[in-house]
Amino acid sequence: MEQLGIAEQLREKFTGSILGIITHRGQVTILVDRKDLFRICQVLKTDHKMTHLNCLCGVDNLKRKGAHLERFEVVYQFYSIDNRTSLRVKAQIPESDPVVDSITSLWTGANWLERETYDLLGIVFNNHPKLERILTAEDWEGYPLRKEYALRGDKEWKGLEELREKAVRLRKYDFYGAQIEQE
Amino acid sequence: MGKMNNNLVQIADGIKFIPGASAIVAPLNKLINWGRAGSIWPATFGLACCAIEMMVAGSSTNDLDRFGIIFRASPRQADCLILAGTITKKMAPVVRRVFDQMPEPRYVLAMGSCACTGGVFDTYAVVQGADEFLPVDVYIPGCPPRPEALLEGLIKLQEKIMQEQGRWSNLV
Amino acid sequence: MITLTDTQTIDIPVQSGDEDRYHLKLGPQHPATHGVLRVDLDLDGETILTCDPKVGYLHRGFEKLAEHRTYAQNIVLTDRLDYIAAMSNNVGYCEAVERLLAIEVPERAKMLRVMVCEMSRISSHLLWLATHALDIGAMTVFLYCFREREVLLELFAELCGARLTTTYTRLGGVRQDVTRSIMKKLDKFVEDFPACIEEYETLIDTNRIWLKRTIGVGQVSAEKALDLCLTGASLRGSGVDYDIRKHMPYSGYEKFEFDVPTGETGDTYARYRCRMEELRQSNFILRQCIEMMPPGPILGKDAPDLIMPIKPANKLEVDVPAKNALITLIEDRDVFMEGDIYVATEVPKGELGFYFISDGMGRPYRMHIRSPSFIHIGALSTMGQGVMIADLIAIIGTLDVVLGECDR
Amino acid sequence: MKVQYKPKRNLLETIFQVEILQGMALTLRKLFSPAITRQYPQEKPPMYPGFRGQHALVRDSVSKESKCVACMRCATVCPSRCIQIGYDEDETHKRVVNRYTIEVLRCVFCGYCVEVCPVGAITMTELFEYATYDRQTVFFDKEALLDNWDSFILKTGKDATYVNPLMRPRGVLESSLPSAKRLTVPDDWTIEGQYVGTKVKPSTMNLPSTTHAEAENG
Repeated sequence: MEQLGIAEQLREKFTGSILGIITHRGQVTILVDRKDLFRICQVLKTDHKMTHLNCLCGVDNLKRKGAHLERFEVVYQFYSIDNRTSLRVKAQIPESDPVVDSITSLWTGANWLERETYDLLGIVFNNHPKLERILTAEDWEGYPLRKEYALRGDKEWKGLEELREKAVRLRKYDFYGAQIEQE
Repeated sequence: MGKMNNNLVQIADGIKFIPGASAIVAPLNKLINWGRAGSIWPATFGLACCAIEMMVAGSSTNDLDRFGIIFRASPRQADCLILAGTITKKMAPVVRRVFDQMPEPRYVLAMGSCACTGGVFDTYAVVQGADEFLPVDVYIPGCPPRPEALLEGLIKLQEKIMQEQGRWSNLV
Repeated sequence: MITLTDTQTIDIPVQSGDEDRYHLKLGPQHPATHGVLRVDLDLDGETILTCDPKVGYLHRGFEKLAEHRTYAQNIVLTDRLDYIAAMSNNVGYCEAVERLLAIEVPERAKMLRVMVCEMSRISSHLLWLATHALDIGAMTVFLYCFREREVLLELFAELCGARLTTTYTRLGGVRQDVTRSIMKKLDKFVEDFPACIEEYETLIDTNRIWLKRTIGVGQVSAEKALDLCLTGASLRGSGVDYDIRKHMPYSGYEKFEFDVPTGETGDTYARYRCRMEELRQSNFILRQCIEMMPPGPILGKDAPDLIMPIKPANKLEVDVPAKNALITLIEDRDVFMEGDIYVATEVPKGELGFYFISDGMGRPYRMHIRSPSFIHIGALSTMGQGVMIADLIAIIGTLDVVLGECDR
Repeated sequence: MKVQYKPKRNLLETIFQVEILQGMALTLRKLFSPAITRQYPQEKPPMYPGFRGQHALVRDSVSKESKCVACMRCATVCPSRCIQIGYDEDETHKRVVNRYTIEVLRCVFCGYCVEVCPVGAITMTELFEYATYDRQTVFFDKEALLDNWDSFILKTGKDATYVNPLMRPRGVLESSLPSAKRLTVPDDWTIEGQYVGTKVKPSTMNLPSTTHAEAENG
């Protein structure tokens, strides 16, 4: 299997940084140390022609049981269009120091995926050109995809409360609203 | 005169047409309502899935122009806001501002489950119903409603406009 | 009367001696942004200096919500991802979950999935063509495209009871079988459709306004497209032959004959030509579906019930009076094994990937959606630099973005 | 395959703007083709059986009451959690429904509730025109849902034993359906009468062993 061959080659090259190789349903995952993540991605792109970045996402492992699981992990999925092989790379990130190297310099398209991961999970990417909130509002509090965050939100967003006040304040200028206020 | 009165043709609620003499007899109030109901100009404002059905309603199969309904790109020229889709919390202030930019008289039509109550998206990011911050006139159920259901909602809105009284401006 | 205090003041960054430079916020309410996209532009005259797309105005907490619903219930949510081609999303989601839970799909169901996928590809490309042409200034194409699109939507309504949000697939199969009347109508559509494509091409293909507005606009080289992670027709327009239907065939696509159109120049016109050719190829696949539809059941034997147990160890308590024992109780499934999977499918916009982590429960522990539109809008800041505002509208159109999928 | 750019115009075509004239000719030709616009309020769109429209509780033709047995399956499966059911238990531990509400404005019209109902109590009718001025009107309780069924029967002229085909998934083996859902359906909804491709050889067809008739007998 070609994917496993790539994984073995990587293990030889980065001794100690490849923590494990998992095969599940025909897909190969390599667990890497986050310190060497950028270099491994670079080698995958240049030496193994993994030119297409399928997917980049973060996971919160709070409610998951496992021996080696830290609080967060980031998952990268690569695909080689020439060789038609894919490979998944995972790196564990502790809660105390949720930082990982950005791969934006390798793939410009990773920019937004990393911003999204930061926005929803609070994982910080080193050397990212513009690490800001992207999907939620700029002044949003909390990281929604973390497991302790409630589905309906822990507290109301400031902007919506202001909007409700504004709606009440402007009601007298509205035709039916003014009738209700008069009553 | 009496003979003519008998021949009056009622063309809308309270609007009478004199055959032969191209003239209409109607109270001013009703006449204005009639004019408003016959020329609803919604703002081109799509939010999500329902916007696609709104486009279908405006396209060749269900021609909205038959009702005098023409989409206007600027809210300044529009008098009806069709909330077609999910209103998220981030979008809500924008929706309100678009509404505030519209001149009175203005009407709001909540199309689909998401605009009415938030629908299936009972989450941290979605406003649970447009009526939290907007005076909604007509609710159209469906997810998304068929384009004909939107037409029916607009006809319901026309009926509502026809029954209004004394809606001259917001100063009176 | 609304007092001025209610309007927000906007700071316009004007540097001294730079009177022509100004800041423009395009959207979120703008007819040409295809939804609630906002683009912040720094302009020098009409030339864009920096282009900063702002998304999130349709962020509905999709991935969070999916963690609170079962696998079967999440099919409903996927309709609202890319609402222009809901069927493709249904299929993509179900393919991913079926591979995660190892559920077999019968042959007929696979063929039906291919059929609805291609139907939704045609309807999505028609909507893209309609709005793209409308943005550039051709109104008639809009009316013509919606004429054919309506036929397909009515077919969806006949097939599964809804026009847009179809919820057609089930884990292990599809919801309903096709009837002869649907196939008859589809046959007629497939027969007539090539003539309709010719009509659209007559209107715009050599139209000099169209050519001026598209040739050389939004040019992306193959390396740049891969760097920006573009997929779908946006990547193929640059000459990269990457179609998941060929590369990683799913749902029996390997049995069909079709070509993958690729462009050379990577500009808006090349992408337009690619999509027009894809319409023809999809039509050809539909023809093969009509001819090759195998008989058999449409739902697999081990397909899970719609009511999925959340905890696999306990049976879901559905206590019915013994006399009314009409319900077959849900059996435990030991296939909810822990693990993760990434399955990509080719939707009209590009590569739609679902990344699942299962922790053995009836609902996903984590569901990440790799949506093509999100990455395409991310590429807008690179593609939109140094062009005119009018060209930016053409670039937004050619990327074929849907904000529901982008923001999730 | 590589897509081709269209050939360049020659001088004559550039002068006479042939492509514009071609486009104009096409639109002119459409002037004489029949209009496809549907005159909506007078002319209704075609509705197909199984359209997911307004909800209704089927009124049983004998007891004139709802068929619901309060098994709570619809409330469990609903993705938007818009169905609320309340019930009492009588002395034989049989459940009696006393409250059944659907918040229609929250519903996503997926049809899951209809599909999982074991007794065919809830259905989705083909009506979709019920826009209202307030939210309360479309918050359907049990009586309103039963009335919906009556008005559906009245408006569409169907007889009271009409069954929405959503209740019976097409093409599924009869034996795998609960008995209340084994209904007489049109021929091409059964597994024997299903559409088969025009170029599929009969020898490759492997018909399933359980047929419609067998399932009803057994």
